[in-house]
Amino acid sequence: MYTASILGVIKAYIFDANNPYRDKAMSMLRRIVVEPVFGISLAIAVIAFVTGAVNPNFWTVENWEAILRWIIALSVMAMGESFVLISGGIDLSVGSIAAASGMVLAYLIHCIGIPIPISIFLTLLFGLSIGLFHGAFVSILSPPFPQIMPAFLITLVSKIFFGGFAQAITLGWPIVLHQYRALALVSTTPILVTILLITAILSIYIQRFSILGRYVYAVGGNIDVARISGVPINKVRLFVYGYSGVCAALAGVINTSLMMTAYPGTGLGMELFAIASNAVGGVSLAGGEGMALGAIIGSFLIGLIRNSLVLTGVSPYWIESVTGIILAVAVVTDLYRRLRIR
Amino acid sequence: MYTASILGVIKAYIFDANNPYRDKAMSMLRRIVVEPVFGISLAIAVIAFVTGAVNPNFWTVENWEAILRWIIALSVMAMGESFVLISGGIDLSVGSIAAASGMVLAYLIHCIGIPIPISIFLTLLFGLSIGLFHGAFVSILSPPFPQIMPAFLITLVSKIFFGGFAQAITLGWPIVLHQYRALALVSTTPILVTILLITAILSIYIQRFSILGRYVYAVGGNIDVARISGVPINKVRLFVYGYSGVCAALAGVINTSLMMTAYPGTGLGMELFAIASNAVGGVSLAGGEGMALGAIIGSFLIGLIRNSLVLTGVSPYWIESVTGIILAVAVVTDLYRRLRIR
Amino acid sequence: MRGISRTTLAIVIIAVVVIAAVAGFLVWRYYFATPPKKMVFVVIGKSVHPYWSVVEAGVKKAGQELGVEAIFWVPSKEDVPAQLSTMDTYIAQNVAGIAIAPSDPSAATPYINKALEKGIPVITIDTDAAQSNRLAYLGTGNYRAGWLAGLLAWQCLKEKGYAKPGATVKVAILTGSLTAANSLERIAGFQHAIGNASKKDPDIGGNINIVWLGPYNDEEDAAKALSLASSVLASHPDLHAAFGVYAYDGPAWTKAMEGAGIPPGKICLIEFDVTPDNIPPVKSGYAYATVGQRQYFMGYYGVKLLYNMTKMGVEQALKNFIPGYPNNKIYDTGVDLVSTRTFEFTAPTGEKVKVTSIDDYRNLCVQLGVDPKLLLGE
Amino acid sequence: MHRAPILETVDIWKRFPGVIALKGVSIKVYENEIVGLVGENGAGKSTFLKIIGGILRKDSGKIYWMSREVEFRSPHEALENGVAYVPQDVNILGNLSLYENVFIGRENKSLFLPRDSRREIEASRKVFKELGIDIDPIIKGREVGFSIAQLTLIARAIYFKSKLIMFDEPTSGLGVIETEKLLNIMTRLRDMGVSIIFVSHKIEEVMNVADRIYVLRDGTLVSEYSREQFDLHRIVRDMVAREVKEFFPKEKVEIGNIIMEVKNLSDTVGFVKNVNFYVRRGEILGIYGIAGSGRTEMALTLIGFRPKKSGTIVIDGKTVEIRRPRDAINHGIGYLPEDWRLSLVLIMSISENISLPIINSLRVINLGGLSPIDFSSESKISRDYVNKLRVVPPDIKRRTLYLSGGNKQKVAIAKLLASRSKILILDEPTHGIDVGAKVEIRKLMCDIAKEGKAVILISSELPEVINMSDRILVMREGTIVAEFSRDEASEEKIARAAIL
Ligand SMILES: Nc1ncnc2c1ncn2[C@@H]1O[C@H](COP(=O)(O)OP(=O)(O)OP(=O)(O)O)[C@@H](O)[C@H]1O
Ligand SMILES: Nc1ncnc2c1ncn2[C@@H]1O[C@H](COP(=O)(O)OP(=O)(O)OP(=O)(O)O)[C@@H](O)[C@H]1O
Ligand SMILES: [Mg+2]
Ligand SMILES: [Mg+2]
Repeated sequence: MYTASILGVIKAYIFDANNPYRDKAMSMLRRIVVEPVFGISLAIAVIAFVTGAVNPNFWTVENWEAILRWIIALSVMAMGESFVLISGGIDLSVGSIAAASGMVLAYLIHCIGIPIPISIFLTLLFGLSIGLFHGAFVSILSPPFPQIMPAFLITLVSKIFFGGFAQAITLGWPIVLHQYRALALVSTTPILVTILLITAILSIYIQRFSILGRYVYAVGGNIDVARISGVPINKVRLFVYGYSGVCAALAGVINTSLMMTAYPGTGLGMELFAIASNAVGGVSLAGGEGMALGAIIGSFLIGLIRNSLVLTGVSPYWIESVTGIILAVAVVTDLYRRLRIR
Repeated sequence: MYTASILGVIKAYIFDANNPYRDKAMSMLRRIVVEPVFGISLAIAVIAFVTGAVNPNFWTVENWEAILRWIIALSVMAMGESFVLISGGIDLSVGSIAAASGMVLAYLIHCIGIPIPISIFLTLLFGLSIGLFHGAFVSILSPPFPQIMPAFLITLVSKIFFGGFAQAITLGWPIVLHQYRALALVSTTPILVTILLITAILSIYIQRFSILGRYVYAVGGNIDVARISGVPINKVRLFVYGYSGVCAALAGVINTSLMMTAYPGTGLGMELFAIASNAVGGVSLAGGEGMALGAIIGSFLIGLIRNSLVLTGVSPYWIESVTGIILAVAVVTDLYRRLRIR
Repeated sequence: MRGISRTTLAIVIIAVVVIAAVAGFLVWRYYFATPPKKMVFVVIGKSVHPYWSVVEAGVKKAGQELGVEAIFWVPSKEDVPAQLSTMDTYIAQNVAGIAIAPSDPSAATPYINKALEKGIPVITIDTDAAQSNRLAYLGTGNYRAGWLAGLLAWQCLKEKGYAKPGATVKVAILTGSLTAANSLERIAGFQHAIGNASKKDPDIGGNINIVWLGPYNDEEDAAKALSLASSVLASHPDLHAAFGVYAYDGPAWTKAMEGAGIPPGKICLIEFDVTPDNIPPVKSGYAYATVGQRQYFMGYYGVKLLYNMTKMGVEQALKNFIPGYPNNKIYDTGVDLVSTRTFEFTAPTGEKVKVTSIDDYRNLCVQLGVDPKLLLGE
Repeated sequence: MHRAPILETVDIWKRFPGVIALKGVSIKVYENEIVGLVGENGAGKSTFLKIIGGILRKDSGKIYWMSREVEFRSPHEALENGVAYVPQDVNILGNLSLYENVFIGRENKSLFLPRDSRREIEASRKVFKELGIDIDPIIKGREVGFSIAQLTLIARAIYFKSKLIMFDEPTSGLGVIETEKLLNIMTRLRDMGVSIIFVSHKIEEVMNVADRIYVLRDGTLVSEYSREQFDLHRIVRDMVAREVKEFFPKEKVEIGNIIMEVKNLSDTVGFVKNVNFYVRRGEILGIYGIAGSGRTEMALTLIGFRPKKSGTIVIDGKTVEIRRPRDAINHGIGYLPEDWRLSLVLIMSISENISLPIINSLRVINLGGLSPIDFSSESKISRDYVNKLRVVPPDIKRRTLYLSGGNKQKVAIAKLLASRSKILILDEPTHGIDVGAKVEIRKLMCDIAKEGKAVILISSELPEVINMSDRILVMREGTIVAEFSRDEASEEKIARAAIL
């Protein structure tokens, strides 16, 4: 029903030539959706088609719920990362922050006994403060250094530090949270979808429609020009790293809620997939280009590939390699297309 | 003895005021060694001093051999990576190439029965061809794209692919090579040191003294200007990725020889340390700056930290976190110093 | 001159998505009309590792014998979300039965229970998830295996005369993960066994100082394991005992000892797993023994048990298979302790511990239907 | 007297998304000849040269090089064939030394051989001297300013005497003296057998040295003049398709009281030493100096882009604290960098660039940083300025990266004007801009002054400084050494003050 009404709206826009908003809406649609998404959407469609042909269970609601459940944390993380990448930096710490946040959340709930909503809030604050620290460090050193250098170094250090920290607080043992029923609510499908939607809308709004977003692109495009044009470059960087930290912490909360256990290894190394989602989704690693939607699509592609390899029964030993090949094909198609548009 | 003679030469240069070459040599020394290395060397000295005070076993030959053994594969890999980074790209695949190379080497020796030297040669060729492929891919797409984008994507794909490939060829089983005594020669200390020296001298020569080296820096500094100036940018990129591939394969050979068994997991993830070694050693991730020596010093620092944390008896659960902190301090000192020089 | 206009692109995208969706739906309808083919059983392991390759062999064998589709799946490294998301996917597919070796038992619990609620029988193998409603557990606990390794280490320390009243004994542990449950349990078992034995031993009576070094984390990288082992030996040349928690850790210890010039037998090294790589250290005398789990049976019996559950009902199947059911829901697949010779000793804890020689172990393999070459090499 | 042409192009076409840059251009270049190529901004001059130099690929047409049909696929290949291009977008490699910038790509040796740094340093020192600059070629490219970078590129071209050198606006960032030297060198090179294509917006220069002039308009060749037929006004009319009579449309404006006073301004490294000056409402204050005299550094220090050691800035009688460019903007000081690389985010569109400094005020409702941008007024403002300055193509959604050099400069000016500051510092505002637009911009300067604002005009074009300013300051080695009122100023006096 929901789908039907959306389709209705789309139809009205596309086919009703008298609609005065049609052109505006179309151009907005183009700007938000079409541009960054075409090549990858094609890949997604092909994968879906092939998987569906091999294993009809692919098209069941349960399967799509399963796909969704496991990519939301990655999507959220990737959206946060997209801000940092667009601003011309990099955040390698998001995986470790997610891992540490999961442990912190469990610690607050289980060992200290703080109510769940407050614990979640404090956990997000934890992610925020790490992110702000990164932002401050980068701001102090750049300029004169190119942004990527201090960004890489400090977030690498954080990656190592918080990865270790997550292991160390419980000496590697997980914290079990099964008795805290309310926590499981976070990972029910409607709430997950709500989280995704809110984060996505907020991210897209900031990037495409707000002043802050314009500043983020300017800083990533050319930081000297941004500075001479009066852009508050340090505030911008505090914001992007802080946002990325919060998103990472949120991903940690989602992961913990999904498993109702805080396992210190969860999320470690996820930054690679977060960055890859962005790269696949057309966010330029050189800064200044791309958008959060690309990050979502990219992480969706990655999640879909995983699911489809399981469903088509590819040997687990070859799953990684096949993932590599599919990603390569998707990426090459997309780059080639963008090459022609340029 | 070897050390003594080098020291003698250095002493002659420094203290013999009548030596006409003294100034020249000193300025060259400064250019090659002191500039990029000071901050980190300080960190190294402090760590060595503290560790030696806590645990006198630190200064035993065995311990230094142990440090050396592990560092050499990383150094070699990091030197290869330094070329790619200086040229403004990134190579995320080196760890996986090392893993795959180890398996390929074992496969050639054990399953096909090719003589060891030829197998090693073929393995290096394997690394080379992967690297050349990366170089070609990047060259085709960049410009117009900023180099980092295709580089990140294709080497990420390779990282995933070859990581999986290493596991898949034997379904996760290691290949045991104990009977091939000659292979163990590769990892005897003198040979390892020779490998390190040769790679280092070759890398430093190319970067600092050859025409190609200048081109590498030019491509990393500003690829468009380099192109207009008549630099054969595609050849340069074929070279840097190829070199990086060969170095990674060499690291794989060293690892395999050290264990006399090819494990599919050995080397996976090492790219992070290879890149970190460069970042720590002053190689700019934005391209155009830095040198191979920095990569060696950086990997030495990383190896040393690991050794010293074991020797000083830091709780293994906190090793990661402490590593993070030490790295942070070293890096901040160094950045701060360079900030003042600028 | 933009090639295709953006609007065309938009229409093409929508068209492609719609076509894919419709086609997929049609195919699904087509399949839906035909009855399901083979039954599908899924066994989920922890990581790509020789250990799990042996489990896989058992799974495939059972699948062949029963004429069902037996899928074996592992993530490439220990990865809890990857494992659980895959399990979730299989649950969504309504497979006929699932056997899982949870990387994190408590994290897996919601998913095990969810599958059971949907009517999919679930058992655990290798690692138990005791708080969940899983129908049965097949395997020897890693804790138990670690415990036996600890008893072996204690026996060796006694033999070498390191364990004397008032002495200080240094024991180092090397592992591939500080978070994976199997590693944590093996280490806990190992440490508890030595601690227990030292207290219960009549000669010692707890009058001994045990220094624990580690567990050092090599992150499943054999080269890193070697470097850590070398560092440990360099800082503690007087090490008495060493434990390699993951398969390659034993060989890494051995290499490091060779490198440091330590003669075979000086340090009591206990390895884990039987792979071709674990045998040379035993043969050369560097390793006192290695601990092998009979993982083949976890895969083999796991699939058979799940199959029987679907054929004769859960209760009946379990009653036939597990002695002492329903009070006991655990089937012990057993542990082999492999060394150069066959012998038996009574541990201070009062247990009888049996150690088999490599040759006996080879015979045992043949007897149990496992290709010994797979485990022992040539 | 002429034999077969050394270079001949036949019907060259080049299309970019949204524009046709070249619509069938055919020219001939003979040996021992300087050919001038002039045209409005965006006429296609650079595109044409880039196609010959192997940087861009043509869509159709033929190029004959030494009577052989060729298509260079890379600048590398072009250089190997003796065709050198000196780009308009002055850019040298910041991470390499100046001498390396001179020699890179032209070592003509196998890649793995050692470089010959000593010889290269000596040789480049010599060419630099020949061009009249005394600079240590070891310093890094990023440490020198615009004009030294420009000269480095020129040094590179004249050291390797290629058969054909294409200069794309080489004099745009140079002062009179360097320009003079360069023109002399060009004639000398011609006499040595080198052919030259010379693109410039300073038509007089072209007429001075060229043997023939081609005029390009809107991608088509509109006329060709041989030396005897040169006539400034006809050439300009061919270029802009209308009559331009007055090149310096100075208007008399009532001068008010002091709006800004700068006292004791010094930077931390000594490029700016103790600068004192003031500027009044309605005044155009010219600042002249030779390359490296520190004018740009002074301006950058003033607005807080470079670190300041000392100095007080008084605006409207109040001492203000300026620690970063943002403060300067807030206090009403607008700065136009001498190099559009410092004023444009190239991957952003024209309108996004124009609105960047003022985007903060273009909001629908105030939510701080999260305020939504008022897109309609943003595009309205941009469109106004794009039309006013005649940016081509007038598509405000186009990325500035894809604009011609002069149009980039126009957008940079638009960006400054849009911020409606009360004190404007214009650093080389007209360089790279075609004659017609130059006049427009000079008119705009007068209009701004009429509004009671102040304009500080930093320029290396002496006639521009003299004809447009009410008062002229001369800088040398980082400080102000002379001041002239409009009446006492003459080219000779000013030049003497600048050099001595
Ligand atoms: N890479 C590109 N992509 C798209 N359009 C381009 C590109 N390069 C140039 N153009 C367009 O081609 C036209 C000609 O540009 P060109 O740079 O040749 O002008 P020009 O005569 O050199 O002008 P100027 O005097 O300003 O340097 C311009 O309209 C410009 O916008
Ligand atoms: N002859 C020289 N020797 C050494 N350094 C020089 C020389 N000429 C210029 N520089 C350096 O280059 C920088 C700027 O030079 P550039 O020629 O670009 O200045 P400009 O912008 O043309 O002139 P101005 O500084 O007067 O605006 C100066 O900071 C100066 O240090
Ligand atoms: Mg031009
Ligand atoms: Mg200047």
